[in-house]
Amino acid sequence: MSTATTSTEFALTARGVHVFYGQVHALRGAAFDCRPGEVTALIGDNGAGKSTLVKVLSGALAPDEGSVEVDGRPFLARTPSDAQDAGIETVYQDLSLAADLGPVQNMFLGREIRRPGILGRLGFLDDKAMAASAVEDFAKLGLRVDPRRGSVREMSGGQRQGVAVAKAVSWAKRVVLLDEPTAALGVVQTKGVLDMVRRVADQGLAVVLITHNMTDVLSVSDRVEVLRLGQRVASIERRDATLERLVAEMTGGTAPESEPTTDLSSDQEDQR
Amino acid sequence: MSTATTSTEFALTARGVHVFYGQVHALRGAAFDCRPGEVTALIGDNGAGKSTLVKVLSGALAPDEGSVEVDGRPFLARTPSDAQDAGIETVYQDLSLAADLGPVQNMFLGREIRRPGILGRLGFLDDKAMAASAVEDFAKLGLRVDPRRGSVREMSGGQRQGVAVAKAVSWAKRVVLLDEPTAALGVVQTKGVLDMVRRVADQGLAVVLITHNMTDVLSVSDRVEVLRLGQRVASIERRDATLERLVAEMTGGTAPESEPTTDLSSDQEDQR
Amino acid sequence: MTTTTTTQTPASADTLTAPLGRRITQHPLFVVTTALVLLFVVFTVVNGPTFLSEANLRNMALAGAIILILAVGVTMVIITAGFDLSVGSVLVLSGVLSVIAMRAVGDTGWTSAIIGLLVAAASGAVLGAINGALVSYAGLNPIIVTLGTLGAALGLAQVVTGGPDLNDVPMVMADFGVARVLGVPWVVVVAAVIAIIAGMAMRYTAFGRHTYAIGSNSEAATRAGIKVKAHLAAIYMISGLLAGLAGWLSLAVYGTTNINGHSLDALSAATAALLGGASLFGGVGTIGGTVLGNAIPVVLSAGLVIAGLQSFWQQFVTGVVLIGAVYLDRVRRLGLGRRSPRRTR
Amino acid sequence: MTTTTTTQTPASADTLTAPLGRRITQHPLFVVTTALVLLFVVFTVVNGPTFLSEANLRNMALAGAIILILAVGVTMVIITAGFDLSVGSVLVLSGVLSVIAMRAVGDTGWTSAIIGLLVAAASGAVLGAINGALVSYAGLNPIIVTLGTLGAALGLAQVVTGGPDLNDVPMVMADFGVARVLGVPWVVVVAAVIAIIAGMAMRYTAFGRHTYAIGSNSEAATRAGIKVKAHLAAIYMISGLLAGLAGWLSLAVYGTTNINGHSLDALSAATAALLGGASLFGGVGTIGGTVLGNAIPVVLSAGLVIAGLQSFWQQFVTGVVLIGAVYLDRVRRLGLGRRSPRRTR
Amino acid sequence: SSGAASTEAGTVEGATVAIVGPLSGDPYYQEVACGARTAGKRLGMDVGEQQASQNQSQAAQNTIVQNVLSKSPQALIYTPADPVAGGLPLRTARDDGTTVIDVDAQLEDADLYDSFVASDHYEGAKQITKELAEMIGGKGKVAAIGSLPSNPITQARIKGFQDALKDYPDIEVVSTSYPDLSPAAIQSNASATLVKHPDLKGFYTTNYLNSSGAAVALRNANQVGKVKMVSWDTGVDNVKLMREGVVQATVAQQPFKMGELAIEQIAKSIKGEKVDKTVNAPVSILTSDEVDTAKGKELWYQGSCDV
Ligand SMILES: Nc1ncnc2c1ncn2[C@@H]1O[C@H](COP(=O)(O)OP(=O)(O)OP(=O)(O)O)[C@@H](O)[C@H]1O
Ligand SMILES: Nc1ncnc2c1ncn2[C@@H]1O[C@H](COP(=O)(O)OP(=O)(O)OP(=O)(O)O)[C@@H](O)[C@H]1O
Ligand SMILES: [Mg+2]
Ligand SMILES: [Mg+2]
Repeated sequence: MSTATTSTEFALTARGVHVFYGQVHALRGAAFDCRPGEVTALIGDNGAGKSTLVKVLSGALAPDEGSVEVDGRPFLARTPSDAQDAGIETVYQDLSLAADLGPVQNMFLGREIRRPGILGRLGFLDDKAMAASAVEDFAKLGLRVDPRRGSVREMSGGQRQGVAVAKAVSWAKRVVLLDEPTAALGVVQTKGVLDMVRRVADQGLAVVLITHNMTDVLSVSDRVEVLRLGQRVASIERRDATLERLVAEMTGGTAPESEPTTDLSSDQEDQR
Repeated sequence: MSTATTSTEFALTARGVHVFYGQVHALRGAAFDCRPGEVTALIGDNGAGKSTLVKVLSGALAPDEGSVEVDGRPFLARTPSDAQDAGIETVYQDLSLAADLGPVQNMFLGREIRRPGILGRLGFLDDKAMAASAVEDFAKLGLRVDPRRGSVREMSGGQRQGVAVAKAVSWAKRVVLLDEPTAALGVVQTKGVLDMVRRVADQGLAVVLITHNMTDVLSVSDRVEVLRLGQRVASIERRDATLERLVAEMTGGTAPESEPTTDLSSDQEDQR
Repeated sequence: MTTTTTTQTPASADTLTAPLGRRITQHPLFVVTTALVLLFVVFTVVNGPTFLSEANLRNMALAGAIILILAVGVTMVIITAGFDLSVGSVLVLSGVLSVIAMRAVGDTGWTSAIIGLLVAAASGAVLGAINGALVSYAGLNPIIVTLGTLGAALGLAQVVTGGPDLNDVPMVMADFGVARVLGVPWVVVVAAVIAIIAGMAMRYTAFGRHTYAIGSNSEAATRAGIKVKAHLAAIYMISGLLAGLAGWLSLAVYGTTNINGHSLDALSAATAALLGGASLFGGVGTIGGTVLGNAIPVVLSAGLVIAGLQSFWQQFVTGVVLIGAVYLDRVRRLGLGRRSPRRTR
Repeated sequence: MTTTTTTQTPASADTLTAPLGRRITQHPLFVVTTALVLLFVVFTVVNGPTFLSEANLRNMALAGAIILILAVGVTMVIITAGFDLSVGSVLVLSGVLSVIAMRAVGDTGWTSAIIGLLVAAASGAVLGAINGALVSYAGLNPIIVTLGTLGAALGLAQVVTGGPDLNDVPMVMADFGVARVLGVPWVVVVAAVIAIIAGMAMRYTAFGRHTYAIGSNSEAATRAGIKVKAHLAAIYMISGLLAGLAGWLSLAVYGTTNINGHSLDALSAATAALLGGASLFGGVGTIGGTVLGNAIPVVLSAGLVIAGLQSFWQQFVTGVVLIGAVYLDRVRRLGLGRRSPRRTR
Repeated sequence: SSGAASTEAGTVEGATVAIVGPLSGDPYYQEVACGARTAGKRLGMDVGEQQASQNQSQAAQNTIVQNVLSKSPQALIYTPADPVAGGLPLRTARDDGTTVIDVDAQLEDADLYDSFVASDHYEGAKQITKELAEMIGGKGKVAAIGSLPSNPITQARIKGFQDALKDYPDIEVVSTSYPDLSPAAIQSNASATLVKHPDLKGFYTTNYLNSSGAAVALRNANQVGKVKMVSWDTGVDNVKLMREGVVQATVAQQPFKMGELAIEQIAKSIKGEKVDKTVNAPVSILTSDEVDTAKGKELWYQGSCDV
């Protein structure tokens, strides 16, 4: 399960990241690392700050404090396009597709192929080329939904997730951040995405996978980073990971029972 | 894992249900059964029609054709309140919470407790009583998030899911329909919901659980109903269920490999 | 190679009760209140104590009272994520029908006036119910529907009168229009009572709760068993009813139907609601906010006239202040929540 | 006890190409087109062939041309889920500044006219850019912002002129206002060219694609790397620019600034967009739809005047037709999709 | 200019006349139309009426004029909203020989009409201002409230007011404002003026909307009769205000008469007789003392007509 391309060079690292939402202190000095050619699982309880961290890494959210490095050089994405220019692509937990546009249009949003010649310079789009390229990308990823059909609004949750994943994977050059990409997916589809995750990592990209499914974590990841209450509490190599250990790290106990039961909210400090 | 209260009387049955979305034929004569005191898992690929079936059973969507029976008597909920009056509560896949209201307000939405006396008859609400009752319900379900805090808009996905589940379970008298209630939940939280599902069923209610996690299906359910392309293709008792069999039924093959790989879309007929 | 970095779990930090200052600036009505106070201060400095004289306060209250009644209805509609452009026309048509009814009764006393009131209220409610039926049961875009009734009601008002304004209003009504209780004009009292009742209903009753729920997520409200369509229709009907009432009060105060003078009423009412914190996306807004929001243009206009600014400049300044108020509100919210990815507008 | 009911998997059923009739009724512009055709038929029957006379067609085209230019801009704004109430005032202020500039130039030929055109376009663009900056960079509610600039620009126009309309427009401009190409007034040609360019830009270019994406989900657009703020600001600027252009054309056609005659222009423009299928929630709408939607009130008004209907009835009928058109569209959509839980409005 | 192009040239009986006014619902324009229709009926003419529904929108009014003209009436009685733009749709009609009688608001291009029938707004304003000045004893503060400042009629009425006061150096004009046409705006404007100038002696208002709005301010300030007010027109509103003692005097125009005069000119034109280029409709001052006298009643606008 582990790969040959493991290196100690990090593709993306973050240190001391703080984010406030109004009065909620969502990230409290979070750290993060991932390596090229590896699948890094990012796990943590609900509300631990995983999605927030992903947004910081992908430039969708400016942290209040903290530094991010890409390939060892300081790089703080201020906008999503900064991150994209650096080769970092993201599937957000809330997907972020334009529901009125079609799958092809979403795949190429912001990076449209233009017509050749003068028309192209006027901004005219080459819809045919984009459709063809999308069909190819979908096929490559083993998706068989036709990307040319209708608008995203008319697709099922699973189909939408497919579009979002395809978009990220086909554009990424360095890092792919996947925030619960399989949450809405069926068994077969989930397997498809996990296989793809593996394949993408094998091509040398750094893949970051957020999921609540520990079986998937254990089966696909090379390393696991655990977030709790806005901080990294553990960073575990695959060979040292067991279900019990992961759960214990997430919930803050050494054994699941030694700690008061954690529940649907991990914002315990909010509970008075 | 199986329970003592298994009976052959069905709490809720559906036959020959057809639903069209415009030109999409989402349910094509679907059938469904569930028994009181049992957890019935409803599984199927993405786009199989599970959520659509739940909407029909809960009165949120009028089928184009088909019949539904509750406790053996014909009963077609025309509105969600019909279903609620019949003791059927639902957690929808898209949750359906009013984001601007708080958890307590959402829990009691449409069934608010009024003040005693004349003020109550004028429609004045007893917010204190509702808050107290919600706190109690949350505690009973093992949720420790404070239902009195802020608005749902400010909660994380997992926290929202907790509110929706608590709402359904605390009101249900006969049937609880749960459409992927654990999709956004962490490991511990998921375990909490599954335990609760078991407990609710043990109290004699019929619980219908939709999930893509076969491990959960095998661990918690008494019976499995499988939907494929808008029809019920199998209805399996727990003791006959294996991971391989479930996957085969969902994807339409007898063995996973004998069939062309199903992918993110199961609307194969849409793919030309 | 294992790198385990277990850090101390921060115990509790973020629900420390915020300092009082912050709690105040955090209040949704902070900016509109501040803006209003500021206007009072500036105008008192510029215009001297006359600005705070009883007469001027009374005038401003009177000037704002009728639009406030419309704004209460419009606020409720906006909270459902709808819109009501028709209130001005409904006011006019209700007034016209009311005068015609009173004329038919013939007497110039309270009998006539009360029948007029009932007719005005009923016509308003019927027009509102038509809006409501079209928006909720037929599912049409509320802006287009109420734009349609805006035109249709105004046209009808003129068809009925044959064109000119009507102004034979019973004496008692005209008296009522200037009468006062403890120095406060009756019309202002009526508007205040309406605002208070509506405010309480929205805040404390099931009716209000359901209204917010519908505006927040009408699908969720339906699934919670709320009769969303009937409720929506009722809200539009109430908006119409209030406009009808305002039509009668307007007759009492101005003594005429003023058919052509109300084309922008709906915008004024909506401005009050939006300044008061309502969102066109529904689910938020308060009647209290609307009361404050409604006061801003009124105070501004009175203050500028007293300051002797030319009327053209008044229009300009009013526009700028409007934008300034929402800008400040925006800055406040940014200071707090920094990012609310959706519904920033 | 095992009950396995394996049913035959339905092979394929739902993408059979829909029959032509259904494909036509399914087209988003079906109802507005039908309504328009129906109006033509009715009025030709009622008014006789005069209605289809070249003169009447030309009059109608002329009557709709200037609002169409505004409506093109407003449609683009609405597609971004915004709103622009200020276009009427921007038209007026641009016209006023343009006249003043031309007056300063002094000459009554094309030099002056073209300088006037540039000034009008520039002032429109500046006002639009102010709207855009406030809406996109400051993140303010577009309705309030443009309501503010509506008042501010109108006030400024009156401050500049001191009240009265200006009407010293170069001869060549007045000539241009009545000149025709192949029987079609130049103004109509200009409006058509603007609509075609805008329509192509929205449909075929990256600019248009990004506009739809922003209206559909601005968060998604941002995350896709689109410069959402700059784009939004540009859209409002274009709307202002078009209003400025319309101000100049209005001068050419009418020879006057007509300061008080444009308070409802924005509503007319928005009506055209909404009738043409745009949604206030953003993400949908087409320029073609707006062209058709804009024609409906124009044809209606011409037909009713020629039919000799009293003006009050016209207002009434226009309101009713407006509602009727959206109602039919709703019925059509229900016939197809039955339930689209969200965005029914 | 010559008679109509139609086959019935020369016969007044059956001649088609269209009326286009600037604002539906305004009693003044209603009265003009009444006069024209009554007179037209006497002569057997077919008189139709169209009013613009939106105040001051010359674009909307032009559309109406164009459409009215597309039915080729023999004559048009026309009150443009704008002196320049209002002339545009007439150009082709003039070529077709339609007789145009311009009423009340004068078109800038005199070639576009055969006859202009109107009150002298400037003179009327001077007279009523003099009346106001005498009422307040020739000294003190007065305020003017005008309607739309862009309208030439408002401009003439304000100009007349200002010029008349040149003879009264002790009278100070403390404000000249143009609030919106909404009652609330006018009321609040007048109220604020009263608050600022408690010693205000008089209001000059240029139409009945302004006097109605200011009346509310006076009533609420208990200044009815103490602060004098003069206005324009003798529609029901001003008549009521005079009876109440809120308005002391108003300019009585003769819109009904103007309608009759317009028809008279049309008849002349159709018959090929010489048409008077300018017809002055007399104005007079109606004071609150005379409002209910027989003489006064003659000056009231009827507000409706049976035709
Ligand atoms: N827009 C927001 N406004 C206010 N608070 C927020 C917002 N988004 C997230 N939070 C809060 O920040 C904390 C971290 O949220 P985040 O979404 O990053 O968690 P997560 O680890 O992704 O959880 P989940 O597993 O449920 O997706 C939570 O307490 C949440 O309530
Ligand atoms: N509102 C809608 N409009 C049009 N088509 C729809 C709509 N909702 C669902 N569909 C279609 O109906 C089919 C069944 O959808 P449904 O949501 O019931 O599937 P599901 O089994 O719940 O899938 P998932 O596991 O992805 O939640 C799909 O093909 C979907 O594209
Ligand atoms: Mg998350
Ligand atoms: Mg589903």
